[in-house]
Amino acid sequence: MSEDKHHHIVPYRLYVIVLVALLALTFASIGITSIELGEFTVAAALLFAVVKSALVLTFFMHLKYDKPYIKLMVALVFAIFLIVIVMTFLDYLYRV
Amino acid sequence: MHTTNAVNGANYLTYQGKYKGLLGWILSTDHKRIGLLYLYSIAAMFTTGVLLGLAMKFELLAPGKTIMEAQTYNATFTVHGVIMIFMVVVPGLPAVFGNLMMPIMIGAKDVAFPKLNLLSWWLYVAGVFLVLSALLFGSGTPDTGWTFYAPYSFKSGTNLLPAIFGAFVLGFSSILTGLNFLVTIHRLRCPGMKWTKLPLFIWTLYGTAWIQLLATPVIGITLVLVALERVFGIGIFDPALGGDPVLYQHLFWIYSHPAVYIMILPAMGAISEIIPTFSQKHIFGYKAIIVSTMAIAFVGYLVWGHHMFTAGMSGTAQYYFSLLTFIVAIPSAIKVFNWISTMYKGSINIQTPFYWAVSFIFVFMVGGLSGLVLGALATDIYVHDTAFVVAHFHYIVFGGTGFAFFAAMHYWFPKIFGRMYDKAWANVGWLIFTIGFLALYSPMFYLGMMGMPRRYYDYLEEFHGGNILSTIGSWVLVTGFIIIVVNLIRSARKGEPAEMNPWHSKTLEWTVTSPPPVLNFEKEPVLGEKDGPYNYD
Amino acid sequence: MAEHQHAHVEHPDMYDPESSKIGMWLFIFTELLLFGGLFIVYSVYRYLNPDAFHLAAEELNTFIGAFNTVILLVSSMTIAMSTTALQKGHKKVAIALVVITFIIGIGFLVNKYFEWGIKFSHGIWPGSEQMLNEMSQGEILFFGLYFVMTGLHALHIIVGLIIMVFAIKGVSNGKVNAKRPSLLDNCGLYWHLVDLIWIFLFPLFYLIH
Amino acid sequence: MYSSEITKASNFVQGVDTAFLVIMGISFLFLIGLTVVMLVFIFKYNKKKNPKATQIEGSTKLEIVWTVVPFLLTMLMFYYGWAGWKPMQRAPKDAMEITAYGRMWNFSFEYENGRRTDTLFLPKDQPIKLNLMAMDVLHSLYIPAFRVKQDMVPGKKDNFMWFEPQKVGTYELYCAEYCGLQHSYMYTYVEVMEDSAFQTWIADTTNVAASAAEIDSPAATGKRIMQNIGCFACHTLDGTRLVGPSFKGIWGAEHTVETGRETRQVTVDEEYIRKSIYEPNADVVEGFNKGLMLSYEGQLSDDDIDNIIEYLKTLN
Ligand code: HEA
Ligand code: HEA
Ligand code: HEC
Ligand code: CUA
Ligand SMILES: [Cu+2]
Repeated sequence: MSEDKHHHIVPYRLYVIVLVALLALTFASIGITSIELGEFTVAAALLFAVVKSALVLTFFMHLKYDKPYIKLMVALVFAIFLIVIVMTFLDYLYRV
Repeated sequence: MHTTNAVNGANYLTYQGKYKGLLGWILSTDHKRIGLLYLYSIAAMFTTGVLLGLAMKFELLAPGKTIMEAQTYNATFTVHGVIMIFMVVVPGLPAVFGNLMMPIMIGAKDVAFPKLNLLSWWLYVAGVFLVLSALLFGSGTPDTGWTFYAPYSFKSGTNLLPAIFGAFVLGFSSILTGLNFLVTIHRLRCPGMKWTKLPLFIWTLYGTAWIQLLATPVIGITLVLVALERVFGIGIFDPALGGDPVLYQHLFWIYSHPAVYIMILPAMGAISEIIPTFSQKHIFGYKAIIVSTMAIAFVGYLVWGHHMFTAGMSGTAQYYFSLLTFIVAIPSAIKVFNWISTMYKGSINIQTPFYWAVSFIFVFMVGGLSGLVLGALATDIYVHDTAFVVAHFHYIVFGGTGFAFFAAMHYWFPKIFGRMYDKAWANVGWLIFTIGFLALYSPMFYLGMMGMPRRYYDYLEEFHGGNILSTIGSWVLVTGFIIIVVNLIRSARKGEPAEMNPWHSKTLEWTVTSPPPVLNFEKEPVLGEKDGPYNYD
Repeated sequence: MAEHQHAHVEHPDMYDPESSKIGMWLFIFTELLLFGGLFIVYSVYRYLNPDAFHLAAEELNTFIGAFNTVILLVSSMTIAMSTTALQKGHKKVAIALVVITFIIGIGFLVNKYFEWGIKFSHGIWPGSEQMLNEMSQGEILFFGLYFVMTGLHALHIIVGLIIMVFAIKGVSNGKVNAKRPSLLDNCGLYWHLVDLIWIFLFPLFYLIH
Repeated sequence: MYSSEITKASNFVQGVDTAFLVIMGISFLFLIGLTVVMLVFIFKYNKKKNPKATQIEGSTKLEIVWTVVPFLLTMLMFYYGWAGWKPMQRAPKDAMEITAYGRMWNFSFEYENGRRTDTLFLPKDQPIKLNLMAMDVLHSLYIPAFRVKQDMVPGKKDNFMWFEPQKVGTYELYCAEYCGLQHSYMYTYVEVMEDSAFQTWIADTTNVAASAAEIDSPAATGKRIMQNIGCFACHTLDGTRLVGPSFKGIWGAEHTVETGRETRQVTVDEEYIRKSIYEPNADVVEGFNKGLMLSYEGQLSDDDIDNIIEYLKTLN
């Protein structure tokens, strides 16, 4: 396990594109939450946040160019966190 | 640290690095020296915890006041719990034997980040002193129990902040150790050491490290919130300000349940090394044991609610948490079956570590099976927060992790110190210790079933009999403990020189001299196709 | 055989970029779960007090929040670019980009300072009389969480800035270079983590009303 | 299991004890079985008897067997645990409601007709629903003989437990959640009576703490109120210091208190005592901790306090 020398050089241009996308998403989420969506405001806002964080993870944090096991670890951590939140809500959602 | 002076007669105990004397130890980045530092500091904390435990048992010898006031008693079990959990069994096997042995067992020179490793130890020491400072200064020793349940933990007038902060620092130390081990196991295995050739102890350290990494921050932030609550009254858990005390319990157990697997997994790993060695036989079901290790580490995240069956959770949550609790018991069962099967048709060499391993299996079964009583809804409602729970976790924490610790101690002792202990005394110590253990904790099962609540300074007359037996047991146990410790200390200094591989084991640490040289290997080991940690012939 | 030990005492110099990278990632995981604990608290209380959270969120200034989001995103890009610059061997550009990131980070903190300052001047701070007397329980929780979460986030910004100082130093004296970029890479990773957390904090506190 | 043959004291005993027996039964089977097998192996495959080990790497078939069998057994255990617990979740509509208060460090019970006691009196064969209130910190109401336990959580609404007592007798009731200094003294008794006896008892309102029935002297009434509501958990009459200052010689004494940040001297008079009970944290006696004693506003009426004051006067 020592031939991991390949360094992918990410061109500047890609970063700019990602930034533009992130900014667009930010404004879109501000826009959408200012509309009265009731229940769905939270969902919408979170959805945008998830997409944005996925962009940051894949490009800014180079996950796209990393080995599969690092991707796997990141996925695992988010999965565990999700499960923990869901399990906590098993309590709160069903309280009488 | 790039010293190039020739090291004379150098093993890790005697070499002289950049610093002399004590400094050469407490500033050393050698994983083995750090392991020994942990051993000594944990042993010191452990002795403190034991003394507090004895004091509690003495108090419970008879109803009414025996030797201390109620406030003292409450502080005693709090400090006893905090010391034993956060300072002894959580760091216990990983920090001591993980540090001492793990890099050698995978054929590495050291851990991935030696300086960080030293920092972990320093943080451990800092955490210890912070917690202990709560005893000496301020408005009294913390009296909340090791669980720091809200809202009592904001109301108690005692000096809780240093203890909370100390626990936080200890957690940080634990995280860094876990991080270090994970990277080491990923990156520094010697050529040929495939994942499927890793010794099982390493696998359990790997699983443990993940739990340390992913669960500890949750308690960190929870303790921070409690501290902020005490200082600023922000109202996160305070019912008077709208907070929910049950949410505190969720957060606490989201860490503390996985933490019990931090305690037991490396213990299981050590047992998985000892049993094949002394049976001179390939471990039964190597892959099954790996799978069960990772299964425990993962499912361990999903069951924390079983500590809260009476706390006022929703029925749905109680249902699922109970169900999952039973699921997590199965991988443990698989391990027990595989250990026992390993003995089948072996050539068993009965030595001290093996005695400890066998008694480990027994007390672990008792502790684990009593966990099933606690995992079932109806029965837990009945015995929750009674002496039954106290019996359960002493059987499994102290019986499990503690016994495995002693097993590991007697197993790796010749490698660590290069000397052999007196086997006869070691066996006598083991026997007395085990008898005392059974006498100390078994009556608590009975007391719990009779309905005696835990954390009780005083009790009704009807519980007297069981408590007497239990207290006497504690004295027997300590006799055994003293014999063991005296024997080990004496032998570390004056014992017979030990062979390189006294137990004829197959793992890599037995291929280097005892004690191991500074950088572990003269030449980087390479594992061939046929080599493996359990390939006996 | 130990007689002839003449290698380095204690650890040898082991530079392994892959090790430092996973080390950093693992550390990021613990940070994520640290905030994760707070997100659990937040979501539970939000679920229990939807109306109060709604009301309280109106108090926060979406403009400041959005502004901070934008500059943090930009800073994430600049630090990401600096690794590219380093790999291309453009040392000066790399340093300049980190410095820009640093300045933006400071800007974020200055903004936060004013934002908190406004809250304080309205008598809103953890445990203040105003909060205890005039707010509903849900609002107290909201602001309690607001201060804890943005405060902890700001703390991380400060840590990120400190790491940047080391990165700038490393790059300028050549210890961090195209062959050994770990410190700068990790500095970037950490900064993105800070960004990542803000991406969630922003909608949860400023947007949902 | 707390001698279940003798005390089938509530409707839940059966379910809980069955679960206990099933789990314990399976557990003992495994414990003894595995221990015996292990000892046999150690004995039979001892180095002396079996100098050469036979290498076996494992057996997939066995692994499957000992995954599936324990799985089925644990599901059985889960089932019994669930079955014994299920009925505890929903109280019958016709249950008699009693409010149970837990505070540091005693329980008190309030019946539908306003009567308050510190012992729990119950009619036999009548479903009872206890509404659980905690005044300060967590407590847990635990009646081993009934196999019930539920935490009392401050601020939690609709927190209850229910059961049906089925046997006349006196049973212990403990606080099972650690709640500070006197946690181990926070216990009382449950008195299960025949229904008829209970009806006469409950109708007898001469002892209602809050009532104005002045059969006794005010001082005696005051004492009884204080006993019922639990002042003596923290305050003694003989000068010893518990959590709060002793009441010995309190009337008219000069006390140093902290009001806000300043320290001042007060004379214990009517007004001071009233304030101490309604706003205990306004003046905190030197050397004692704030936040432990809670306001009794709403629980003690002005008349009650008059009686208490009369009683405190007698302590000089
Ligand atoms: C090392 C630590 C450790 C370990 C490994 C465990 C393991 C288990 N624990 Fe334990 N537990 C604690 C430490 C530990 N526990 C502590 C410290 C507390 C108290 C905290 C406090 O409140 O202060 C506690 C409390 C606790 C509770 C809460 C009790 C209460 O407060 O009401 C529960 C409830 O479900 C529980 C269950 C279990 C179960 C099901 C397992 C299982 O993992 C056990 C699995 C093992 C076996 C099952 C035995 C081996 C298998 C066989 C012999 C084969 C046959 C098996 C079958 C047929 C299934 N534990
Ligand atoms: C590792 C965990 C551990 C260990 C070893 C012990 C050891 C002891 N404990 Fe335990 N205990 C706890 C963890 C532990 N305890 C916890 C978490 C609580 C709950 C606290 C709370 O409620 O908040 C508790 C609570 C507790 C109570 C209940 C208090 C109450 O509810 O009222 C009592 C009562 O007697 C008690 C007694 C003892 C005694 C007599 C000993 C010992 O004195 C026995 C003597 C032990 C030995 C002689 C050697 C054992 C060897 C090893 C474990 C390995 C050694 C490792 C090294 C040397 C590095 N303990
Ligand atoms: C949980 C413990 C607790 C309980 C229960 C409690 N008290 Fe107190 N009490 C305290 C403490 C602590 C103080 C001292 C701090 C303070 O003044 O608030 C105190 C102070 C007092 C004082 C002032 C004493 C002095 O010496 O100046 C009076 C009067 C008093 N309590 C009356 C009562 C009465 C009446 C009850 C029952 C209805 C009661 N207390 C129940 C803890 C308690
Ligand atoms: Cu109330 Cu313990
Ligand atoms: Cu648990």
